[in-house]
Amino acid sequence: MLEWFDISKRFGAVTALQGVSFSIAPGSVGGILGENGAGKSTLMNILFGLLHPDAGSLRVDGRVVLVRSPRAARRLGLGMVHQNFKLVDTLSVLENIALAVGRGPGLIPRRRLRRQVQHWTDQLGWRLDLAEPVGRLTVGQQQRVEIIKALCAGGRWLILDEPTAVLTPQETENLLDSLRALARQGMGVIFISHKLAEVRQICAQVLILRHGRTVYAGATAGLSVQAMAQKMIGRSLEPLTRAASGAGPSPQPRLELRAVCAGGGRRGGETLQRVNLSLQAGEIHGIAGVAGHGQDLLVRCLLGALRPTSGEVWLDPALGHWRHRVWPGACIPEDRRREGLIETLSVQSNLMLKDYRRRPFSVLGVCRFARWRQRATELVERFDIRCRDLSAPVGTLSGGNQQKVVLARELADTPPLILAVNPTRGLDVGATQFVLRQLLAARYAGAAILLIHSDLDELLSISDRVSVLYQGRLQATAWPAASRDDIGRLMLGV
Amino acid sequence: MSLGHESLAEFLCWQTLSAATPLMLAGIGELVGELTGVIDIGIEGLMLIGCIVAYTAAAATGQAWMGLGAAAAAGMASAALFAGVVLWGRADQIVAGAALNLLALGLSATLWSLYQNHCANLGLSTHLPRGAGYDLVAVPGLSHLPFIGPVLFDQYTLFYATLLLAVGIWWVLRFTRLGLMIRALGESPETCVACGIPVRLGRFLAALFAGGCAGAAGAFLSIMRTKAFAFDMTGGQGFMVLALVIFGRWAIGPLVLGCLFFGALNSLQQILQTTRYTLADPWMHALRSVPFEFFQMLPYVAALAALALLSRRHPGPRALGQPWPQEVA
Amino acid sequence: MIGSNVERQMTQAAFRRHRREALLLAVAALIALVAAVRPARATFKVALICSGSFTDGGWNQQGRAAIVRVGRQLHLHVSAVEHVSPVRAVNVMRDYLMEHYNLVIGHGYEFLMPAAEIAAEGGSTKFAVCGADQAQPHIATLAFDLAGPSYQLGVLAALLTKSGKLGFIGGQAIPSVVACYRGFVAGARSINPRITVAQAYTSWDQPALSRSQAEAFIQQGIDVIYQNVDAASRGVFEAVRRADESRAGQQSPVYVFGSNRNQNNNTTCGAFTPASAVIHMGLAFRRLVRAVQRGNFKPGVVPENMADGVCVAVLNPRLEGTVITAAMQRAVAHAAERLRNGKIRLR
Amino acid sequence: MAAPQAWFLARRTGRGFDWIVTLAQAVAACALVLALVLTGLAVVGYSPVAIVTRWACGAAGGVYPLTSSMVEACPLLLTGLAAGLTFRAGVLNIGAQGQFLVGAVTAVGLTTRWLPAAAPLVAIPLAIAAGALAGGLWALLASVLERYRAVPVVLSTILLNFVALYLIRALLHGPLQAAGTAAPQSPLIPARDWLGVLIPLSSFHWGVPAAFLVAVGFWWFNTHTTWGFETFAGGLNPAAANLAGIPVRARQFLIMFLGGGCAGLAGVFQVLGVTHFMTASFGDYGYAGIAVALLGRLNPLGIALAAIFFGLLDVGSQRVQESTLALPQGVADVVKALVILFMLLLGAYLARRHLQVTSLPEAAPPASAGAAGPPGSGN
Repeated sequence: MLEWFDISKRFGAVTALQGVSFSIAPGSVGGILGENGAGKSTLMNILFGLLHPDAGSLRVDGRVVLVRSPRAARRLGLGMVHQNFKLVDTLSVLENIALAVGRGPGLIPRRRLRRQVQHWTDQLGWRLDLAEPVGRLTVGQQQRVEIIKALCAGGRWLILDEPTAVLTPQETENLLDSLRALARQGMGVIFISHKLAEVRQICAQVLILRHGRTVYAGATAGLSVQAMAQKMIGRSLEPLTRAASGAGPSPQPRLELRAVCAGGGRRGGETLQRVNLSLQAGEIHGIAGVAGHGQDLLVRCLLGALRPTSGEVWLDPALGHWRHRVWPGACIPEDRRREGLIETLSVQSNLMLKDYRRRPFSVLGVCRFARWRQRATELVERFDIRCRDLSAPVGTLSGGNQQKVVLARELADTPPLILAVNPTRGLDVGATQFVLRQLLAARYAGAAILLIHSDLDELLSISDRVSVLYQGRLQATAWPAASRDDIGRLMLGV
Repeated sequence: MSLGHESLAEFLCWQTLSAATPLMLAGIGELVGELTGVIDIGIEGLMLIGCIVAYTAAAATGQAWMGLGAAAAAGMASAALFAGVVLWGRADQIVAGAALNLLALGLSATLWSLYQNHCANLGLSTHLPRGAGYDLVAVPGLSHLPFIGPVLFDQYTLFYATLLLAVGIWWVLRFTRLGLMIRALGESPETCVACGIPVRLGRFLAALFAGGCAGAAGAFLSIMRTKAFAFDMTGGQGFMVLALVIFGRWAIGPLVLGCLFFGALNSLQQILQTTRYTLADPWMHALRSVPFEFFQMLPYVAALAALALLSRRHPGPRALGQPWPQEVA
Repeated sequence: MIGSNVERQMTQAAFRRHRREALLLAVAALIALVAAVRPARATFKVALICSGSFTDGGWNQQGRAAIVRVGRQLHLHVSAVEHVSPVRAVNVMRDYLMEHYNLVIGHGYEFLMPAAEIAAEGGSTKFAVCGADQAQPHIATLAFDLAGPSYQLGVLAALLTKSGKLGFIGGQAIPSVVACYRGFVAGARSINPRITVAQAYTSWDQPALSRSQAEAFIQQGIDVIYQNVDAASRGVFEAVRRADESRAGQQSPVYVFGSNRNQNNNTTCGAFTPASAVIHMGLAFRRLVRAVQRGNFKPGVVPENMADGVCVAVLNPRLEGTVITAAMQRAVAHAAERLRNGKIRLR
Repeated sequence: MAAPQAWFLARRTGRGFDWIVTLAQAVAACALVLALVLTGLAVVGYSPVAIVTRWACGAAGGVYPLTSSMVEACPLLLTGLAAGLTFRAGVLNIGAQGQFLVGAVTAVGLTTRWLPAAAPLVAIPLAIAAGALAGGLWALLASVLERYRAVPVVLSTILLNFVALYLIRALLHGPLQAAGTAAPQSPLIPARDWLGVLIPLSSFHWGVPAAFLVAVGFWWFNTHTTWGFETFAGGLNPAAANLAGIPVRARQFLIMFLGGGCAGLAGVFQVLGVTHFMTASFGDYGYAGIAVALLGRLNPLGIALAAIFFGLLDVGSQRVQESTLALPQGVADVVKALVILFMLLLGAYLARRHLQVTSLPEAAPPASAGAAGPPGSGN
């Protein structure tokens, strides 16, 4: 039995957790639900010994324990699968496992580890290439490495933090099956998520947190998804709908990819093979697919960072002519911290990162900061960006607000062409809704939007058309009416 | 022939190994430091401190090992100062490293002049006493092997130590969990925390190791190879070490090769400068009209050319130079 | 960076509060400092400016020791500065000019132009420069011409060598070093016109480089090395010592010559240092100071060579009779004789 | 090497230049270092009072010492700009020394060999432009090597420094050598081509104020022009800047050229304004410039202050040496290094204290979507 009682934690004036209790039995799956900032991660960090609670206690098998460090947590049999994987990209799978599992500085017991890993992968029916550097694995495979790591360390309680955020439906199914299998073998699994359906599907018990307080703790059985959502965000969620009216796609394409091939250099890796794609004004064209099947190349081709080996990118001449290395539209990049924003630069500068060279924000290469301020203030209001002031470094903002800064910069002037890559990654429900609504609004304003997204549900909910990218080929273009499972199958190439 | 070397090739190899020893030694230390995420551009200064401390300690005590030990200790102490400022004081590593260089330059010059004054006042010689420096050590048995013997097994003790260290560090990085820890520290400190590895302590120890190596490399220059100290006697070798670590793409094999390559280039230009007078070859004779500055330039130009031909982008350890824990801004 | 706003406000407040006190304190400190400067005394003041380090065991260290010694003998006020790059030399010389030094000696060829420039600004200060080979108006150029002694060393080297190959290592190709090389070659050729003299340049302060250069020489069969590299000379000595120890009498030994200072008694390989070309800087400085004091300072090139006894070849007395045979001594003495009475003209 | 662009600038990027704070830190650091060094010297047997008075008077006790210090600060400022501007753009240019030498030798070559007969009105501007251009092109060489041959700039600039050193030595020993001497030095530049001296009987040439104007110009460039904004953004995060349409590579080329030009200009000013000829050993202002840039926090105005500080220190220590105190010249370097170290520590300490004070309210999750997690929560 893994139990915790009345855990409280404060950071200065902020209460992160207040009297949270829960328990989980071996052989069962428990869920923890909550929005970003609800205290889930704080709770997990406390369990894992990275933080120490101000009050409350933890009991493992009836014994009160003090978890001082991750190492102590591991000794107690707590295995953690973090949302941001704790893996070293340059090390191989086996080395990563050895780093986490082993003790002392000595030789790596390769054979023993290999046997151990073999044992668990056999149990779960997985296949892992132990010599492959982790950085080359897909996200799903990396997650498996994380789980194996926890199991090899002798974990009896497996804690997974938002494990399905980056997985395809089929991968998610596989994971949930594996977790059930693990539970059947007597492991206790804690499943942290804000995806309500999954929690309902797999968890017998659930703990719902809001602003660090317990909202609900008990069985999932009697709880509907709507009830869960209401408890979690404190209000009911409006369903996201596409208005029936609106301009709708126009037949005239704005952008076309004609038999574009790219990638596949000396070192292999991803390729794009004869991709044909058209994008029309007033539509959202969704690209589904498991990460690593050519999305990256597609994005880089479009942005002009990569010259296609053959084929051409055609652009509506009205939007200006396609020059190498310049994407004429807006772009919401996948990794906003690395590509979307300059974290140490102020909110104002980040908001102006594209417009600064236009009149009236600069004249003959001289910046007019008064205009910048004016513009930034306006955007902050319009997009409801919460920041201390315009000169605060954008890195100090929360993830949702950071994404709003990107959106405000890219979407403010209703661009004719938008490329969005995983725009809701790492955001909670409310922020996700905001982003999707903004994309829809742009669509109604007549933008042509290419949405490359790994969350199939969200993709289907707002796209007009969906294509699937599998091993560098654009499989089929389906209408969202096509069943979710069909698209999922296409994503896996079956 | 005259030095006991049968051929020019043999001599070139011997001298390359000998002259590249300090580069390799300091390079290995710096490599380990950078793998854990600490970039110490003060390596030149650490070497210089090693030079002066080794010389004065050896001269004062008359014991060579005292000089070597003191140099390593002084290197470690200076590195500890640097690491303290950088790891716990969260100062910028490049700035702190540059300051360390300046500090070492000033401090070694000051110490040397104080030491000379001291000797002058007491009427002592500033020369290193006979037993206070290291000599070449021929490995019994092995040194008589043809070619390999005089090249590999007639070197300074620190050369053998460096060789062992290189192999040892390679082995550690490849086969032990310590190696994994070192690489993880520079690549992903978050992972280290999750694995219960103390990030700052790990980096501190690595920086100390780098300091010790650099100090010993300095000792090699002053009490082994030359038995002398001179103002700024490292002459930019520390900066070359930094360059070579990048050149070797943070791997020990290429690093050692790079050091040997650079050392060989220098030997080669000096041999060329000589043979243009001593060999009665028309080509060599023609070389006499080339100004000697171009020979001195040769290693650097050749290194640039090699880089231009061989270089491929390598990002290096991901957390290199970044403070830990990271601040929000 | 987050805190910079607060930080700025706090500091600004602190500044406002203590501004007046700080200002007063600063003014007081300035006054105290100015008052503390002592008035200059009316002794004869001489300055020596060096571009290298006083601890280089050669040119610069020797120059400073010489001027300090002369200063003590003649009761002068002596000032000596090291690490003055030629870029900064103008400033330093003007400092001395403004402090009414009687004599300023630039210790190196690179000070000739700056000295000429400052001397042209007027003032009673006399300027001299060592180691240059040109005349400049108002400047006494102490040439410190080692060509003669080097000629003698060349004679000795040609008699010592078994392989017929000699080597010369210099720190940089500057006049005083180039003169050494030329003299050395001329001397050696006077004995054996077909003799080979290799030359190479390394650096003044990198003994490791000099050592590897010397090793390259020895490997090529060169068995007499003449070096002029000051602080780096010990690298050459170390190479020679190692060569001779490994030869252990089985092969003919390798010899090395010293320069600038008498390096015959160096502890590294003194037994293989038959001779040095020595500059008695003290003599020249003393004569110069005397000239200025008596008012007969004359600008122009002062040869300062063998004839003046400033630049001489010194044989190692411990090796006389063994390594340096009587015939060699005679040949060296003969060369000196011919140099002195102008039978041989170098350059 | 992609890493430096991120790691190098990540921590020195406040909004604007909090100069009061920095100045206060500098003063505190200087006081601490002074106390430390003087104690050390007293222990070794020097008189601290005599040294301090001599030092201060020698560096700033009157018009002439002050002009000396400023003349000394001039090349430091320009080479500091060379390092600072490029660092700020994310390019680790260690090559100011080489660029400095190349600039100087170009000016010497022009004025003594290639257009000795030109009127000064032509020759001086031409020499300045050519020297700056040469420095800039020498710097661009490193950029080109990085762009087309993937040679990291840190590496190539280190190597190019050595190449430049031996190259100018070869030139001064060959085609540029003065007639009638064995010395590796150029002939004297004709007096009409010298930079005019503003204060009689000093070396205070008009290049000194010009250098400060250049610094102000670059400050304005950095803070008020779109190109300045672009280089800064590109230095902080090249990926994001590229995506936003900033031509990062082109700006890096530009700034490398400008930086190299500054270093070249330093060389030109030194030969035309101070030495009026060139020898094989021509100072190491390029290396010192790196320390100046770092102390000045990569801000042109900060670099100007740091250069003045270094100039005062150098000239002061020179004057201490000129007196009979016989203080080793190395002490000045020790003082500089310690000041930098102490400033680093003080800065880091202050930053951390205020981070603790101010970061918490920020983290308070308002009842909004996507509020930040508490610090350390790993979100």
